[in-house]
Amino acid sequence: MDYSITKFLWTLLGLFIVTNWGMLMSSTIRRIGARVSGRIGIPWYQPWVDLTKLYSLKSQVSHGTMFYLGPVFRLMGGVGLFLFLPMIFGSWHWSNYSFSGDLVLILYFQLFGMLGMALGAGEGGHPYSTIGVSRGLAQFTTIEVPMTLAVISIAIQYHTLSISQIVAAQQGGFFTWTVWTNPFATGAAMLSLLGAFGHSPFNLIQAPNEIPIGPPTEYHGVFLGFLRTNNAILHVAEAALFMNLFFGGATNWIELIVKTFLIYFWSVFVGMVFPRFRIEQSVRWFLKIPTLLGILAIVIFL
Amino acid sequence: MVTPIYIVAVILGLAFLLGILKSSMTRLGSILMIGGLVFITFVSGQWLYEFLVNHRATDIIYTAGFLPPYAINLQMGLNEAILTTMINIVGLLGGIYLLDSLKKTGINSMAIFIVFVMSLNVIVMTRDIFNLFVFLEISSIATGGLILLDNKRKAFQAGMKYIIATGIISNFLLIGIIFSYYFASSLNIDGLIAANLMSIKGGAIALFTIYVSIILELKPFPANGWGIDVYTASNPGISALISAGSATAALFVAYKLMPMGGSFWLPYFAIIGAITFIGSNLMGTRQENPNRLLGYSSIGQVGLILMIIGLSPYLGKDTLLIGFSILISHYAAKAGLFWLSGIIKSKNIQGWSALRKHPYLLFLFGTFIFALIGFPPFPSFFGKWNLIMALAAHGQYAWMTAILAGSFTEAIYLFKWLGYSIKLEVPEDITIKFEWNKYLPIYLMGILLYFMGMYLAPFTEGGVYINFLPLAFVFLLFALDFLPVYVKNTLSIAGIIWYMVRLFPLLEHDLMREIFAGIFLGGAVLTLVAGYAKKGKRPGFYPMALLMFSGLVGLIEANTLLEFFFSWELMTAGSYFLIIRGKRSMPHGYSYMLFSIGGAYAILFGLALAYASGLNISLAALGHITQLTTLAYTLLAVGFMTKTASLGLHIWLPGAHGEAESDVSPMVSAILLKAGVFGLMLLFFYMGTGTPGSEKLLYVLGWVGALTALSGNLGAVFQEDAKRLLAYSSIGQLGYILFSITMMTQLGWLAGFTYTINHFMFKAILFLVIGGIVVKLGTHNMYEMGGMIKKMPYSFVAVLISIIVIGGIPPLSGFAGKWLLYNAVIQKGWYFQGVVVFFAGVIAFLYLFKLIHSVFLGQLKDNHRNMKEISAWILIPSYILIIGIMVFSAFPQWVLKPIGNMLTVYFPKSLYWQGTRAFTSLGYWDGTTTMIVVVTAFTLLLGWLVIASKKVKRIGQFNIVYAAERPYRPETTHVSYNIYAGYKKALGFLVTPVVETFWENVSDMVLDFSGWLRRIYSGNMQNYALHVVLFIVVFYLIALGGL
Amino acid sequence: MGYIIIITGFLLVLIGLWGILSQKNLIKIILGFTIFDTGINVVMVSIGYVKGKTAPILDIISAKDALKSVVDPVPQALVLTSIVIGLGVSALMLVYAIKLHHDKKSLDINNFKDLKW
Amino acid sequence: MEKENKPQDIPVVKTKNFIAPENEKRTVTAPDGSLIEVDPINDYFCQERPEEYKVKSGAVEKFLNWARAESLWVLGFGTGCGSIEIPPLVTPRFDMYRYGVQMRPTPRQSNVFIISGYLSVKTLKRAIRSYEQMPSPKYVIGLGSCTINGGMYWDSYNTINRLDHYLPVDVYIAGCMPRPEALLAGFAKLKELIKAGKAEKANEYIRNLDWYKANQKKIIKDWNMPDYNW
Amino acid sequence: MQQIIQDIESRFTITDKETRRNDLCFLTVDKLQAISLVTYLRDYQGYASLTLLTAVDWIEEGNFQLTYLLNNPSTRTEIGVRTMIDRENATMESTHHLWENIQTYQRELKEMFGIDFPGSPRIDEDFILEGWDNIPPYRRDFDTKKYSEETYFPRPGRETNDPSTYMKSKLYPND
Repeated sequence: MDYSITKFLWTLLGLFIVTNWGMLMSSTIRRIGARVSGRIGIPWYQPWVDLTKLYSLKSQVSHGTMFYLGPVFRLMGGVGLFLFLPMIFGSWHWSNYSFSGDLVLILYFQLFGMLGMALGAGEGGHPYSTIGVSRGLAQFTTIEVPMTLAVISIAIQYHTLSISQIVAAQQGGFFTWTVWTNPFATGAAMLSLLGAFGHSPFNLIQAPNEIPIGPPTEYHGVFLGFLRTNNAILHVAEAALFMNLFFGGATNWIELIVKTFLIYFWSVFVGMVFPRFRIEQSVRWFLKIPTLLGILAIVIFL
Repeated sequence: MVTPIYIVAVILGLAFLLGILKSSMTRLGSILMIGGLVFITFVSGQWLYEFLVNHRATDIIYTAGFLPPYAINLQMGLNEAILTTMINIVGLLGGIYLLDSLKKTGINSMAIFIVFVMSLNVIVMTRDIFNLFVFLEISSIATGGLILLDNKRKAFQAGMKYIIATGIISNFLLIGIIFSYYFASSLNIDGLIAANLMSIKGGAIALFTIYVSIILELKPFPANGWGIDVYTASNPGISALISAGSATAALFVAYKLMPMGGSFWLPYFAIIGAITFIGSNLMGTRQENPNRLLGYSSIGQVGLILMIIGLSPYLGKDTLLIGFSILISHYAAKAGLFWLSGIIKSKNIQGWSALRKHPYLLFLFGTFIFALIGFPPFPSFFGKWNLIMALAAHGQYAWMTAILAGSFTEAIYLFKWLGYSIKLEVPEDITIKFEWNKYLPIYLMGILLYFMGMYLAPFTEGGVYINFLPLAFVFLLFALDFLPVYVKNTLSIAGIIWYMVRLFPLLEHDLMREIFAGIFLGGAVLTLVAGYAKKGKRPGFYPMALLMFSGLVGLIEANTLLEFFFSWELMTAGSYFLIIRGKRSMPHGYSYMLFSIGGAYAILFGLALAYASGLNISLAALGHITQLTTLAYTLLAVGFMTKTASLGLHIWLPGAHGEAESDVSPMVSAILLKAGVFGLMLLFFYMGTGTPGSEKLLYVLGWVGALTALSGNLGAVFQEDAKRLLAYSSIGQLGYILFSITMMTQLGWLAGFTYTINHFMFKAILFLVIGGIVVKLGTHNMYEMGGMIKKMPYSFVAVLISIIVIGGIPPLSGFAGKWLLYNAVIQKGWYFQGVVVFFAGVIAFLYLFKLIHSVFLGQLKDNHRNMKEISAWILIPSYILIIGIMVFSAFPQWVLKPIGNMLTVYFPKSLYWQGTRAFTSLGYWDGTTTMIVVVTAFTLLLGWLVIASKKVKRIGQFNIVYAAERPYRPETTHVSYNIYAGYKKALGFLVTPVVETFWENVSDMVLDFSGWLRRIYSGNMQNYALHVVLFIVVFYLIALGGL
Repeated sequence: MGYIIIITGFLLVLIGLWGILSQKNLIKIILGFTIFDTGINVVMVSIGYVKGKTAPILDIISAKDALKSVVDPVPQALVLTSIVIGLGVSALMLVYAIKLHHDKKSLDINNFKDLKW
Repeated sequence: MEKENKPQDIPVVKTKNFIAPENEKRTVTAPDGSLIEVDPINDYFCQERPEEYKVKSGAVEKFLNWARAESLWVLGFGTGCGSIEIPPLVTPRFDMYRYGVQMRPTPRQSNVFIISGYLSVKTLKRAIRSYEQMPSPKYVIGLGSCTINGGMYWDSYNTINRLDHYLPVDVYIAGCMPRPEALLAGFAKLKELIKAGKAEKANEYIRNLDWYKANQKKIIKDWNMPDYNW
Repeated sequence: MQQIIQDIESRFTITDKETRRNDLCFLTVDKLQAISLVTYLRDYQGYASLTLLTAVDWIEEGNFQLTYLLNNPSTRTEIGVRTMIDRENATMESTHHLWENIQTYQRELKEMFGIDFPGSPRIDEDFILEGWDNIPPYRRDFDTKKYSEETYFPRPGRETNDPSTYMKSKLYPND
């Protein structure tokens, strides 16, 4: 419970690093994707350029208060996830405000941003926004099932819900990572991660070809800039969460960067291979193999 | 002292006098008749006074001066005094009621009438069986004569059937009497008892004949077609007299003759009584004619009392009290109902909605119905309570089941009837005109019921503790019902606050009770504040709301099983009336009532088992159930779960809560449901984990809770009706609570308490606000709303905060529940249940988004443009609750710490506090810090946005990018209807209404069965005669077949 | 002798019952009732009967041997009452039969089934 | 061939006021029974005129202009046959992403509007609507000769001849049809203009709004929308 | 095919007959018989599919020629039914009860030629031209060039060349 200004500044620095890393990661991933299809792809600095442009647009419109607040909620979701997550194991500087709560807090804080986005998009009054939100929420419900199973499984495994302690329990070598000690939970969680990142085949929420971009249809300018900032932070934070839970955490930024990159790449990799699911397909899919893996992950501890 | 012989003498004299009067002198005749009736009422009343006040000894009156057997003797004891008074009162009131008809048919009918009343008196008093026979015959001849009063085809037929049947029966009685005399050489009952006929060879047959005749006089099922026809066809005044008077007398005969045969016959009495009770009530379920329905009900009640007589060995000295309690309820209620039916003159029970224009008569009607079912504070409640307790003490579970089953079937049709009369359109062709002589008897009977209820309460063990104070307040408000709404509202709130101030010191720091008292009474005040928004008088609302709240507060105060059950039933009654006030809520109120009564009977059974285990009436007896322990706890849990609407028992809730009025929904949802939670918590407290079988029970209930949460939430997702959505959400939330507390750990219970408090707050807000909006917009359908955020920003904020709490999103208090539950689940090892519950928690998001989006966001509809914010009276309580939520969210330790400490007495401590930080062996959470972090970060980000987006233009409703087109209408642009179609495709199979179908099938089966069964009443009088004969034969073969 | 009377009485009872249960004509049913009544009265009298004793009427015999020479007086008294009551019942039944006939011009019992279920 | 060309004799087939049925005034009943008059055009749409934004100068603005130039988000709206030339841009052969050009599905998130080929009156209406919904600064590229002078449809009764009378055009790409390379060259030109601070046509549109509107309304008789689509 | 035509000739008054290919022929009938003929073809001869409905403006004769082109999917043959309607009062019975898709053609003809099909659904709605208030543009008396010049701000400096002379002058400037 450290409310000192030093802590605040360190956290801000961490946030800065994470945001930039998130943007770099996304451009890198897109470049990799381009190379796979034989293109050169965007310049590595493209996300910053886009963001700068979005923040410097000259005209903005708003549909109402909630529309205005929606991006704030959304960004708060990402920032909050970062704030409540210890980034670097054993480091006071990079543990952020993780003393506020444990894994459960983080799991539920994800909803904060989703809710804000949903409401903001809703006030936009655009039908596609609502359709996108309804799809997103529907998919999210079943994404959570394998995730919950996996979380419970590792809580049983490590007798704790505290992320720092979970990471601490994985220290001691490559083979003490959860991915080896509890492969089923890892499998379930990594499959549910696919849905959480929303790449193909689970990108029906934004589905640009059908419901132009989904929830953020009406968002532009600074609002969209907020959403993009959030994406950068959220991707790193979620990957860092998975890193902490399953891949031994990180003791320094390099390790964090490598691991989060690989975790994020996993979802992109899958996305490059598979076409898009319809919503009922994805809802059902998460209740099949991932859930089964999750159940196995618990059964082995019974 | 006037000896009772004058009853006979004066009436006979009067009858002869009336006979010689000229037929035109009806005025004198009626004065004489009433005078005679007043006189005999006075005589019996005077005796009653003597017995009650002066404790006079039983008196025997010898008619001819000889001792029996040489002369007939009459006995006048306490019982006789009570019964003759009852008979004479109903005779007198009936005489007043029938005055017009009697005047019309002439003086002779008046003579018959008083002779009839007199004969019933003698039947009660006489100790000579031949005399008994004679007066039975006189009474049935008189009845036959009185039936002729109504010059109607149906009355003739019914009378004929009656005479044929009673003729056969009395002839058999005569045979029995002859043989008894032959074997015992005595016609005196005492002499016959002394002779012990059962020991004499052949005496058993004589006794059998007597008994079977007496039983047949009571119209046992199924040999009672003739009796029902009489009830149906004769003048309601006569039916009232038959039902209240003849049945009373005949029952006393059965009681009087009982010692003759000893214990051999009692089981048969009980069996026949039980069959009659259940059978004729079952018949009633398909009945639409009110008089016939009352006939079935009368016969059922008589069957019940016959059963009580038969069960007297188990009941011991309480037999008379129990029998009397039920008899007096039946007596007053049935007389009142028959008289009412004479006023309304409707061919079917739907026509009784004519009562709606006459609130006092409607109130009386409700009184009679509730008295018949056995609701407090009526005598039958205490009767049934004592009956069940005594039976349980002797382990007579089958009889208990039979009684409760019969009572339940009775409730089926009585509440259908009540519901019709409250809710159906007032028929145009039925007019009720005021006639004092018809109103007065009904009023008196109603008052008698309340009086007797209060009078009999102390006779029951633990009854002296019952707190009638809240009930008195209810009556006060009923009396003040003519006042405008704000006066009554203020009065109610003031009363509740006063009671709260009075109550809290009495709770002696019992935290659980304090919390629930806070929810019940605090919630009451808050929801009543919203009532200021209503205009007009809201007739009947305040008494009923307060009745419910007095029931709820009674639950808190209860120290004994009786008080608890008493309050439970009061609460049920009050909430029934509240629920049924909604526009379309008749079927829902009905199913609510049936489930409630079913649940209440399960609770009663359980409480009886608790009582039987130590003959201890205190609530602590729940902790020491030794009789059928698991069954008892299961029944209690199921009973409470009907109130919390757990899976399988939930089908009443969506309709009942969804269709209720806008400020009733929060009462029943946010507050009333907590009564079930309170019951469950109390039960689990006392049950503990050590009791045999409790582990399994808890495990099953845990799964039930988890699945309830899932199905409730899933059900809500696919709702289009805003209030039903909230109702389904309540089912889900109550599922969480059930699940949490079945874990029986400190964390689980803490989660349970957190959910309870949260649910109270957010559901009250949601139902208040959404209810207000629904009223304002004039529709329940969410897809017809939209865009309300611009018109009702305060409502939006209230709803937003509530849904954040429901979703369990940090930093608000909903997360406390989720965090505790996570820890509890992992600690307890209920992983899969936990996953189901958490899955349900995420599903909650779907309906929450649907709710807030469809109502507040999206497109504003054209016809809602001029909407204003909902009434401040609704917003004020909502915002008070929001402050509560905020405080709970920022400082959860203020609430959770004391609860945790309280729970450490019962469960091992597993939640620790370190300042604002809570931690368990698994994880930690700091509500205050979370709040600070989130609020700070949010403010910073908002500030950033404000700076970064310098100038933002507010644009119009249709200024959306619409693929370069423009929207057509708001209605077609607002996405709300069936927005989770894809989800339905994937998981819709989970919401197939299995439970509804199951209960529908059950009810269809019952109704089909009763429809099939009632074909025995073919209407042919010869068949009825055959039934009587067959009854005798079958009874003989069963009872004495071996002899 | 006594048994014969009793058996006769019971036979009458059974005939009466048979009449009540099998005849379709109301008048015949009422007749059945009277036969039933009669049978019961016969049974009653026979029960009080003691061989060789006379009726308990004090005019015929002296009061002092009354106890020795008369039959049990109670059944006799009962029979009288019973006959009176039977008469009343029969009268009432006939009244009803008249009313019913008035209503439907029929005495067939199957025609009076307006009330059922 | 004898022509009897008497237009005045021919009955005018269409005699209507061109107000779409959904835009006609109507009355609805509020839940409390009162009547509400709905005037769709005025009620549903923002009626205000747009304002010009300030064009700043200086190093910061230069940087921002560079960012705007390097991040061209193209609205995916193909009007004519030129729209078939745009998809190849995302293929490995042309790969517009490397120039910071991306496609966006909604006008709210786009800066560049490519009018790809001939523009019928009906499509023009949609194009105006989309253009006005784009946030400033925004740029228009006229693709193909049809947008310049009508091209082969120059004498058509239903196709506009000059795009710049209706929307402010930053860059024309001549040709019928220009190949994707030409489009890339057009992007490059646009970037040049933006970086030089010369691509402020959005302001020009607002400044000359009345003129544009007059031109637009001259041919779009079935206007049925507010003057400016926010 | 020939059989069918003979069969039709025996039933209807065919004023003109033109066989283009083995599987395509055009029959001209009177306006009054046209609907019954297409109905007959649809119901009895298997020409169930409407390929198109189109019109030609014979301004010199003061007529519009309507052509219903019907297709028989089983024999893969097509018959076009032509009928002349008066230009001044251009009205034709609607056949949307035979083919739902003909509504669209009829709307188009209404808009482009001004031929009315009373009763056809949405016939009065705009089809392609939104807000057209001139002579229907496909009528030959509508001068599209003039209209375009008046309406669409022609860019000055446009030259129009005859392609053959222009190409010749470009390729062989010396000739």
